[in-house]
Amino acid sequence: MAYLELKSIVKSFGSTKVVQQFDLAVDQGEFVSFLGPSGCGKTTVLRMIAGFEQPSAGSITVEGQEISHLPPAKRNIGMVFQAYALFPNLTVGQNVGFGLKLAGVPKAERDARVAEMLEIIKLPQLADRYPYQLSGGQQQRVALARALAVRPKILLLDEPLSALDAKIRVSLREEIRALQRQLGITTIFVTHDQEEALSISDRIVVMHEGKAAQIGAPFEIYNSPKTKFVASFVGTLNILEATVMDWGQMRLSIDGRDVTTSHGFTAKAGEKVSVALRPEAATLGWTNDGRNHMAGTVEEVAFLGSVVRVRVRFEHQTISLDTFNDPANPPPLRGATVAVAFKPEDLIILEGGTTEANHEPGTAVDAPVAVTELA
Amino acid sequence: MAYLELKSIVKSFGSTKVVQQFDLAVDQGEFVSFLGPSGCGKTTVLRMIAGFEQPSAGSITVEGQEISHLPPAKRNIGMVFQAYALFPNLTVGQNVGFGLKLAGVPKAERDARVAEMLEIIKLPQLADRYPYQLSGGQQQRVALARALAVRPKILLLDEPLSALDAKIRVSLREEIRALQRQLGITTIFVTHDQEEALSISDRIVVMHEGKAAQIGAPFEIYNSPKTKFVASFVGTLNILEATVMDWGQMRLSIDGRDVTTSHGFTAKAGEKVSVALRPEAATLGWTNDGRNHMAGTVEEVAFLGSVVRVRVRFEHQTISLDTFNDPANPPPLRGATVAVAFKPEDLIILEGGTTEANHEPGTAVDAPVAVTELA
Amino acid sequence: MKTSSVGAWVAVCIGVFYLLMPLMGTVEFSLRMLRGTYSFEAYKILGTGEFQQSFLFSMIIALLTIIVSVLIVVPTVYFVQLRLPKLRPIVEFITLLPLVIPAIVLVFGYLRLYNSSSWLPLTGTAEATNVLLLFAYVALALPYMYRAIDSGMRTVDVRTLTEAAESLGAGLGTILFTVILPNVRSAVLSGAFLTFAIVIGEFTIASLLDRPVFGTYLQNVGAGKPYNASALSVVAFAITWASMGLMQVFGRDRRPKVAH
Amino acid sequence: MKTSSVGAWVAVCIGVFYLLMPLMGTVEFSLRMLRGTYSFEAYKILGTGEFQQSFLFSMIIALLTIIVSVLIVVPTVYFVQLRLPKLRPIVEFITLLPLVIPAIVLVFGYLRLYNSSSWLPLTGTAEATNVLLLFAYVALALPYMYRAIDSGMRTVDVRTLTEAAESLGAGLGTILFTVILPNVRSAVLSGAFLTFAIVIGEFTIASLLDRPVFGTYLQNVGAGKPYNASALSVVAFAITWASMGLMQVFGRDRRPKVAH
Repeated sequence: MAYLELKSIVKSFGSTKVVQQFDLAVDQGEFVSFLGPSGCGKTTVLRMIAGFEQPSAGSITVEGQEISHLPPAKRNIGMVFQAYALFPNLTVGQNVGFGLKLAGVPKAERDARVAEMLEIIKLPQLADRYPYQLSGGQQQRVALARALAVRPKILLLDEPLSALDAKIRVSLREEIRALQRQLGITTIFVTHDQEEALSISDRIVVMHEGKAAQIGAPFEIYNSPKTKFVASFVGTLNILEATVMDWGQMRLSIDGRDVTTSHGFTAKAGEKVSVALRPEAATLGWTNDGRNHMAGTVEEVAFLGSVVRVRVRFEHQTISLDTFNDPANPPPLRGATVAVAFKPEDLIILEGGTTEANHEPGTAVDAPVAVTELA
Repeated sequence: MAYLELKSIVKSFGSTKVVQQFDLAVDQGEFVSFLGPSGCGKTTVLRMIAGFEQPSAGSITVEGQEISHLPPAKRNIGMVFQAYALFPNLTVGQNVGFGLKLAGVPKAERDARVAEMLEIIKLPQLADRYPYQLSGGQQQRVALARALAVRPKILLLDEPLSALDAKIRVSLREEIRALQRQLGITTIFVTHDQEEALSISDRIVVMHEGKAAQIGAPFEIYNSPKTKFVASFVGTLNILEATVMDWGQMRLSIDGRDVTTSHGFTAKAGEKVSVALRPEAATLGWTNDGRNHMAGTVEEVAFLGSVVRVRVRFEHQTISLDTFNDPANPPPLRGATVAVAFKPEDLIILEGGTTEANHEPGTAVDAPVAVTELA
Repeated sequence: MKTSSVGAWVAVCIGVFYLLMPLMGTVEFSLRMLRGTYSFEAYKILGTGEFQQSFLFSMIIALLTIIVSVLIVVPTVYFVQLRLPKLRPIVEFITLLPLVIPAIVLVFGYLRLYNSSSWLPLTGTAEATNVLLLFAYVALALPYMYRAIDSGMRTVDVRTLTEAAESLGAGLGTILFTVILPNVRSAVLSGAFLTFAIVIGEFTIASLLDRPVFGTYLQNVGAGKPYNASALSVVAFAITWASMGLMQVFGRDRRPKVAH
Repeated sequence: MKTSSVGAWVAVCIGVFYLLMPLMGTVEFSLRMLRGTYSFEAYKILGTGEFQQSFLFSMIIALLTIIVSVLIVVPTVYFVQLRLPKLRPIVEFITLLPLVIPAIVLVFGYLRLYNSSSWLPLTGTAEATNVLLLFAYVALALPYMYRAIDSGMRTVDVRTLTEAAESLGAGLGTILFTVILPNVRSAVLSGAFLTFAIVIGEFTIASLLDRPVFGTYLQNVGAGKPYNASALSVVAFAITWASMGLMQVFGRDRRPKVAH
């Protein structure tokens, strides 16, 4: 039996169902992320586990015991908030020791535990500081220590990195993951940032309109998205419109350039289909290994650090592809003519034919604007 | 002569010098980013260009005319703020037309211009909405339209993307760049996010403690950092400690594994030196092309989307390397034994010998914690 | 959660009861002028010219007080928040002075400053004394007006809005009247309401200056005719409340607060 | 920028002048009891037992008023912000009632509710009447206390702090007294100061209930001895100010605001 189990959870506020028939089983020591745009219900599920909201229907069990009717104070579930939520009137040490003091832990033992926790988060020298004297990253580490000091059964993280600077965000997420492994604590992490979820989790629950759109390991979610929503929300996907040339040989034409796919499809010659290609599946330059090649013009070059993202335009459509930075080979210049190469098996056919209304065909769907903006 | 020129700018608040001898020449139509941790002075320089702060010394000229004594209202410089700063009591259309109205543009012409601007930012249907009815991304696009409606000489962007969600951040930065190219407007962009700066800019000014640590194109900044600060702030860098084996043949030993470099150095055999390696320069697996190989154990695998970051441990030190996601080849599992390969020319010698005190040798310096946290 | 919610409701109910009881007592009392039956007999005093004149006078003074204090307070709060945030505690303290200085002291001071032999004689004529009364009421209203507008302006990002307007070419007047004032409208209205209520109820200063305001009139009536005085209180209260209702309707901030 | 800064200073100076003038006038007047020379003659009244007793009585009542109103207001504001944010405008309106209901009405109401023949006779003995006075003062202090604590609590993320404390095992009492109250301390102090000032200066209610407070005493002195009354005003003002200074020193919020 799973350590934490959510069964048929429903949550309605008035007539709006925020969470609909949500099921999830989390193993002990597992790190599970809830990923989705704002308004998808991910925070509501987290708050129901913490006890700040009551499910309208369904059950939440920890180690087989129903907890959904316990007040938050009796659940022994640690929580870290986006806004840090350190007690401003208490020092770092007092903050970390707050839960222990309430639990009646004697002072000597408490002090030892606080020192140990501050050691773990690498801030042993800051015990006597007040929260306002700390940077955001330090405050969030103290909040983590405070939540963990009482040895909770489950740790809940509600977008703990959203308020931090880009660099700190990356380093703190690695620290959180290492700490979680070290302590073996079952953890639920809520985020809207796909990179965060992909990099940190054992499993990801992609949420959409109050439902789990897909549950799986990062590799699975990224490479085998089950729904169009998951495909467009996780990672960057080129969606192109192609005309079927020869159904039997699986030949297609994209902006007049012939390509083949190794995936079967049902559309007949002359029909239009939508095809998808991950930017990392395409490379620049001609090869001799049976890849598809499409000649085009470089429209945009974005240096992302270790990765350089190049957008190539054919006739009407464009494709984004990722290459690694190489000091010896500067990225192509805008306006240069290049060949885009990709393997037939990387060209995915999106059955159902036409692209979604809100995605202009032939553009990399970096942000599903229609979804996140209106959520 | 440059379009915008800052000469020997100094700014002191009381006894603290926030900006020290800052020089910069920006060409017409150029997109320049100021990149640095908080407190590095990047926003102060921007605010001096806008006129919200007065330089303590130095001159600011636009098209050869000194502007540093003009009030902000007379400079004709557009500004976009992190907090959007739309006027809450005005509709989107009124916000965009605000500057035009003040400039005395007749109503008909104003309406046409507002419609044109809303068309450019792809929100023509929202003219009668109020800011609170818009998402963050939409508000920031309206703020951009408002700043551009009066056809300013220069556009200043003060961390315009920091308050937005990850997905919107990426798509809006691409929109901003496309719009800037389309209008050909000289633009200064302030950010603390290296990926943002690298991806969007013609040139980057990396700022550190009130000075320009380096000014150059993204490719140059990333691949040829001039100072240790730039190297560690821009991108991810593995810093390792190596022992010199043979000075003539440029052979080194890292955790007992022999490697060669093609860069010369002065340290003698038996001495310790610090070496650096970009994560994208290393690959997994044995090759036959004269690369260095180091056997190690996979310690951590972080799926970042199109890129998978793998951390490999040798004896005492670790290295992070980036590989592209490939659906056919799942990333290695934690605990697996792998070979790390990299070219001799990618192994950079950091002269001066020892690593900085705050970087544990053998760890990827993802965040220069000591710098950004205390800044 | 449930129990806390109940607790909150109980607290609110006790509060309502605690504060509404005296009001209800007054209403009930005002209806009992005729022995043994409820009637509106006591309200007949509303027909007298004395009541109408004093009430009209108070209304006019109240409106003038509101206008003058808004014109003083809005720019002051704006400048303090924008340019001199360190001065805020001092300014806040100063605006609280009228609460701390008993009204009687205030009037003594004004009388000494502006008596008929001073450099600015304001007690010579009725008009001049009215101006003096207005000055005193503006001082009285200051703490309320200042606090309302200050807290309203804190919810607006004054600095960034100002800078945004400046970069679009706006001068000080444009910023104050088209950017700042419209965005603190509900705060101004809340301050105006309090000012209105205070001026309508005030009588110490007015009686010292011998001005025919509603407060003095009510006090005089109260001395001999308790039922009529209660009726007048009820009416004054109702009118004040009605003005506030009208302000809420016309001045409502139509923007909902951003949801969490 | 420069010109705006000058404007701000000018505005502040005018404000100071406008409000401090009466105070300075009073001080000057109180020193002129002996014709043709400045002296502290008028201040000799401070030695009388009547003054000392009335002032002590007022101080005690003021402190009790502060304690009672803090205990009522802090939990109410907390619950309203946390659980019933939609009720906030209503609660705010209720707390403003004492400003809108003239004091005289308030007392009429209380007298009718608690007279010696009612179910809770509070006017029978001096002690019981003191309790009634305290109730009335709590009601009077409510608008100030509520506004101060409400705006103080808005600067604290009440909801998240509560949830953080709950998830660490804290009950309601712990949350209120160790998490919420310490973080609104400066707001409580500011409300307490206003309450103190109001109670020290109040005389309408006290004289109707015939309690020997400082306000009534001052009023009586003022009728016949203007110089002594001025002296008393100055002293009352100085003591109130000193209390506030002490509160600031001991209760200062040592956390600076986070810089922009």
